Amino acid sequence: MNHTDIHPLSGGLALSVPTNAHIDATLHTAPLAPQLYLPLVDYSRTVLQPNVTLGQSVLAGQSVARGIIAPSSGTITAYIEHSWPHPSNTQVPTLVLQSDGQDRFIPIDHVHPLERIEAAAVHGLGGAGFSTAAKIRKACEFGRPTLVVNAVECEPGIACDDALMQQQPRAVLEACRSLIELLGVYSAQFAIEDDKQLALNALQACEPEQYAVDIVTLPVIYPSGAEAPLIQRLTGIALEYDQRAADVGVVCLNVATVLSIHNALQGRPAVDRIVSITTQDLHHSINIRTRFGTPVNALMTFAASINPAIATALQQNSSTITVGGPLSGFQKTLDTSPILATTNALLVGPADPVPTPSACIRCAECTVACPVNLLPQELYTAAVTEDIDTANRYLLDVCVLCGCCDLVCPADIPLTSWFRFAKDAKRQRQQEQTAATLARARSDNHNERETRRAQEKAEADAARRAQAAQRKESAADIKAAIARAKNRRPRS
Amino acid sequence: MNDWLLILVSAVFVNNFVLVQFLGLCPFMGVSNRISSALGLGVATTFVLTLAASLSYLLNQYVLQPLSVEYLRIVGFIFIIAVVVQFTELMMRRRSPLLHQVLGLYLPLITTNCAVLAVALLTTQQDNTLFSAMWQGFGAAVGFTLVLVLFAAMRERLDRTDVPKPFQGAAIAFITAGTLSLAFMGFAGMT
Amino acid sequence: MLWLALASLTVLCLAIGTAFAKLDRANNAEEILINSINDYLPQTQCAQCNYPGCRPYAEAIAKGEADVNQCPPGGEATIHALAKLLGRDALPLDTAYGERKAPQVALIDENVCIGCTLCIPACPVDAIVGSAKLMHTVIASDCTGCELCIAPCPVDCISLVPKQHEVSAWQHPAPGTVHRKES
Amino acid sequence: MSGALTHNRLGVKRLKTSTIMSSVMLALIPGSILMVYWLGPGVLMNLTVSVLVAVACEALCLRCRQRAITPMIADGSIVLAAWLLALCLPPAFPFGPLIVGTLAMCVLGKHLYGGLGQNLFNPAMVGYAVLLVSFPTAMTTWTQPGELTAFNDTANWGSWWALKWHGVSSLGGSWDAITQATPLDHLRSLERQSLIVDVDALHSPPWRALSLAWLAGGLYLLVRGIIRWHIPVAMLVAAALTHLAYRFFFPEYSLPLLPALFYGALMLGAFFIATDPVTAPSSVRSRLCYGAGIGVLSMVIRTSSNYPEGVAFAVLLMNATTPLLDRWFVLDKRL
Repeated sequence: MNHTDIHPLSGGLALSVPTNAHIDATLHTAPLAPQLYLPLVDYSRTVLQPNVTLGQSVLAGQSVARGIIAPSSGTITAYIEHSWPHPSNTQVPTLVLQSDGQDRFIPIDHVHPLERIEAAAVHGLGGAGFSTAAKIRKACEFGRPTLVVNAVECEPGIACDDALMQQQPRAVLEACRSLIELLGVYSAQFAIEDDKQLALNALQACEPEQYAVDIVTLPVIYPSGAEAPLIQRLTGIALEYDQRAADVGVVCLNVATVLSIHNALQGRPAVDRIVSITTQDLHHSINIRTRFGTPVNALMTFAASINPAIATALQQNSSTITVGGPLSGFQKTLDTSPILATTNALLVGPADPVPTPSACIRCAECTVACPVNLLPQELYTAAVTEDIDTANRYLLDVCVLCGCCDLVCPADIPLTSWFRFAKDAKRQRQQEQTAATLARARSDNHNERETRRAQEKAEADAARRAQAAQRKESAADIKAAIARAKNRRPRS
Repeated sequence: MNDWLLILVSAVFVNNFVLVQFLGLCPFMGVSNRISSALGLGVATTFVLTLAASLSYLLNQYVLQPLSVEYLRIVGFIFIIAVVVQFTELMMRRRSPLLHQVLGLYLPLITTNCAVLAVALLTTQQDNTLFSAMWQGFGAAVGFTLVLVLFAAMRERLDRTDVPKPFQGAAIAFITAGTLSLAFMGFAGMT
Repeated sequence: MLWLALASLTVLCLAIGTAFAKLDRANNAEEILINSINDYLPQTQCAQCNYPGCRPYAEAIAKGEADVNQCPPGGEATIHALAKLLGRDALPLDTAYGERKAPQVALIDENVCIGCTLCIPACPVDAIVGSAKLMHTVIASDCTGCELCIAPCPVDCISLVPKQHEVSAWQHPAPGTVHRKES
Repeated sequence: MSGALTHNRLGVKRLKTSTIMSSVMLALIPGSILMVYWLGPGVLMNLTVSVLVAVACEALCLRCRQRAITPMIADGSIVLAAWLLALCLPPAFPFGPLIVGTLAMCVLGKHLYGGLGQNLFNPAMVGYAVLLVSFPTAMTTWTQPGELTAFNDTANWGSWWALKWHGVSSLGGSWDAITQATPLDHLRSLERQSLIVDVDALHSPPWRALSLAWLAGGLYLLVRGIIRWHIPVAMLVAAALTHLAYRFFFPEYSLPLLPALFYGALMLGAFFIATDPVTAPSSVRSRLCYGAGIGVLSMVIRTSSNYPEGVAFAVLLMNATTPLLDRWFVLDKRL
C-alpha cells in the first residue's frame, strides 16, 4: 500500500496536538444565513468589477464577477465597503446577497470539463486559494503530470480534511478517480499523515486500489501540508526559488478541492467549504460545512449552539478570533466578515500572551527547523534593515511562512511577521520599479517627440522667414511699380 | 621550497603590512565598506605591487647601483609605481567602468600608498634575487588583500548592527581594526 | 652623471605618456555607468534636482558634478542605493531641493479646465490626455506627481491629491522593533 | 512569536536564551571548582570581581543607551563572558588590571557593537587579548599548584589579598620560588634549548584533570543540545593534526599527542569559547571551517610564536573571518 519511499524533510518540527483533545468528526452544516457578503477581490487582492446590478435576482452558481459566483439564490441588495477576513483589516467593495431560501442552482452544462471547473469557480481550499482551473490547465501542458492529493492537515488544530475523509470516504475516492481520468494519469498519490487512523480505516474500507489511488502515509512532520515540503517528501525534488509545483510536473491539490472539482464536473458549483472551529487550547474542535459569504459571527453562534466548549471559549473572548491555524493565523475582530475559500479554520477563545522578543544571538536553531533549507537569521537581519537585495540573495521568496522558526527561537523573535513585512516591502518595490521603467519609457519618447516637434517648428520658421525675405524684395518691386503708376497717371 | 613558503607566511601573517606594520591604512579604511570594491582594490594593488617590486629591483640593480646614484632611489621607485598604477587604471577603465568609478580616487592613490613604496624599498635593501623580490611583493599584496577583504566583510555586517550613534561609520571601523591588529599580534615572533 | 640619469628619466616619461594617451581612447564606459545610475532613480522626471530629468541628473552624477542626495522623490532608498553603487558615503537628503512627499497624483478640476492644451507638452511622462477646447484629464496610474503641469495652466485648475491606494497596496507592518538600527 | 500559539502548547522542546547561558555556566562549575582548589583562592577572587564589574558595566552601558536593564542582565550573557575571562587569568592577577580587562571586554567587546548578538569578536577573548598585551608579566606569572592554597589557613587569605592589591613585589624576594611558568612555558624553554623532554615530570596531575573537567562540561552541553558538535570536533581534530605535522617536520618537538591536547586551554576553548553562537558562523560547513581554523592557528601560535597559549588569538582571528565564511557558505544546505 505504501510502496513509494518517503524522502526525508530537512527541517520541520514534530508538533503534537494535546493528547486528550477530542475532535468532533461529524460534519455539521451551517444554516443558510439570510445575508451573504461577497468581497469582489481576487487572489492577488485586485478589486474586480461586478457584472450584476443592484436588485438583480441571481441563482446559486451564477457569476457575479470574474471568478466569483453567488453561493445561493437571492437578490443583490447592496454594493458596499465591507470588512473581509484579511490581516489588513481594510474594507473592500462587497456585494450583499439577500438569500431567498429556495437555493435554486444554475445548471452547469459546459461540454469541456475545464470550462465546467471554471464556471463552478473552484478555488483551492487548502488555504492558498489558487484558482484550480488555472493550476490544472498548466499541469496538462506538462504532458503526464504526477497527481498528488494533499490530505495532510495544514496545521495542528485544523481537522476539516480529516472530518471529510471520515464522513465521505467513497465520495473522496470517486473524486480522485474522476480527476485521474481528467488529467489522463495512471494513479494518484494520496498523502495522509499516519496519526489520522480513523480516516485511514474509512478509506481502506472502500478499497482505494479500485480507484487507482495509492495511499502514502507520512510520519507527522509539520509543515508537510505546504506544497513545497510535501513535494520534497514525496518526490525528493526541492523546488528552486522561482519554480512552482507545475514546473516540476506535479499537480498538488487539497482533498476538499478534489471533491469540489468532482462536484463541478457533476454540474454542482463550488458554493461551500468545511470550516474547522477550534478552541485556542486546541482541546475542542468541530467541523461545519458553510456556504461562502456566511458572516463569521453567524457561524460562531451556530457553532456555540452545537458545542458547549466553543460557547464557553466564545464567552471568555468574544471580541477577537484567529482566522487560520494556530501558527499562520491572524487576529481578527469578530464581525460580519464573510467565510471565503481561504478560511480553513477559526480559533476561538483567549489568545496566549505574546512574549517580548530579545536580541538574536545567531544560534541558528531556526536554520535547523526551516523545512525549505533557508537561513532565517540572515533573512531576519536583512528584513530588519529593509535590505531587499540581501533578502533576495538568501531566497526570501522560497519561505512558505510556516512559523517553525518562530517556535524554536530562544529569543522569541516574531521571525515570520518580519518575513511577511519583507515580502510585502519587496513586492511594493517591484511595483515601483515597473512603474518607474514605464515612466522612463514614456519620458524618453516624450523628449524625443518634443525635440522632433521643436526641430520641425524651427525648420518651418526658417522656411517661412526665407519666404518673407523674398517677399520683402518683391515688396520693393511693388512699391516701385506703385510709384511708376502714380507718376504716369496725373491726379484727376 | 619551504623558504618560499616561509617568506609568504611571514609577509601575509607575521609582519602583515596593514595590521602589524600599519602601512597602507588609508585605502584599508577608505575602500573597505563593500567586499566587491575591496576585492577590486586588492587585485589592483597585487598587480601593482608585484610589478613594482620587480621593476624597482631591476632599476636598483642595473641603473642606480652601477651609476652609484642610490639617493635617487625614492624618486625612481615612485616613478615606476606611478607608471604601473596609470597602466592599471587604464586597463580597469576599459574592463569594468563601474569598479573604476567605485574605487575612484583610491586607484591613483595606490601610487602614494606607503605599503607599496615600503615594499619597493625593503626588497631592494635585502640582498635577494629578482624572483624573491617579486615573491615578497606578491606576499605583501596578498596579505594586504586578505586583510582588506576580511575587514570589508566585517564592515558590511557592522552596517547592519545597531551601533550607538556617535560610533557609527568610521569610529567602529577603527575599533574593529584595532581589535583585529590585536589578534594579529599572536603571530609575533613566529619566524 | 646626474644629468644623464635625469635626462633619461624625462625621455622615458614622454615616451610612456604618449603611449598611454593613445591607449586611453573614449569607450562606452561612460554610457554603462550612466545607465546603471539611472536605473536607481525613481524616473519621476520632476527636475527637483535642478536637472531637466532623471537621465541628465544621472549624467551629472557620473561626471561628479552632482551629489547623490539631490533627489527628494527617491528619498533614502535611492541615496543608499547610489552610495552603495558608487562607493560614496550616503549623505542625508538635501532638503534645499525639496522634501520627500507621500506619493501624489495631479487632478484636473473639470469645471475650470478650458481645454488650452498648455499642460500636455509640459507633462514629462505624457500622463495628461486631451485636445484643444476639449476636456483634459490626468491618467492617475501614469502620473508621477512631479508638479510640472501646475505652472503652465493659465486657469490653475490642476491640484495635487495623495495617491489613494487600493487594498492590494496594503503591507504587513514591521513587528515591534528590537534594537532597530538608529538612523 | 507571530502565530497565535506559543511553542509549549504545540509540544516543541525549546530553549530560552537565559537557559542556554545558565546551562553553559552549569557546565563550567566542575572545572572552576577544580581550578580554585588547585590554584588557590586567587581564582575565586578573580571570578567574583570580574563578574561584579561586568554586571555593573553592562547596567551602565544599557542605561546610556536607554535600554531595559533587567532582561538583558537576566539572560546572563555578560556573566558568562566575565566567568570565562576570569578562568583564563592567572590566580595572582592583581585587581587593577582585572577591572581594566573586564571593562574592555564589556565595552570594547560587546556594547560598542550594539549589545548582545551584534558583536564581531568574542568579548572574553577581547578582554584577554587587551590584558595580555598591556600587562604581559602579570599575565604570565602562574603560582605553582599546591602552593599557598590551603583554604583554612587565614594567613593565606591575607597574603592573597595583599598580593592582589599591591602586586608581586609586595611579598619580597621569596616570592619567586612560588611563581613558576606553566608547564607549556617550561616545555617551550626546554625545547628551545632542544633538551630531551622528560614528559612524566611535566605530567603533573592538576592540568590534566582540569582539561578533563572542561571536557566533561563540554560533553554535557553537547548532550543537552546547547552547542552543536561541529566546532569543538573540528577544532580538536585540526589541533591534533597540526601537532602531528609539527612532530613530523620538526623532530625536536617530542611532546606526545594527548598531553599536547590536554595542556593549556584547548579544551576550555573548544567547548566554551569557540562555540559562542554570536561570533561563530551559522551554517554547517562554515562552522566546520571555523573550528578547524581555530585548531590549526592555536597550535601554530602555541608552538612557534612567543605567546604560551594560542587559543585566544586563534579565536579572535577566526571571529574576523566569520562574516566572510557566512557569505561564502550562504545556503550550504541547499547548494
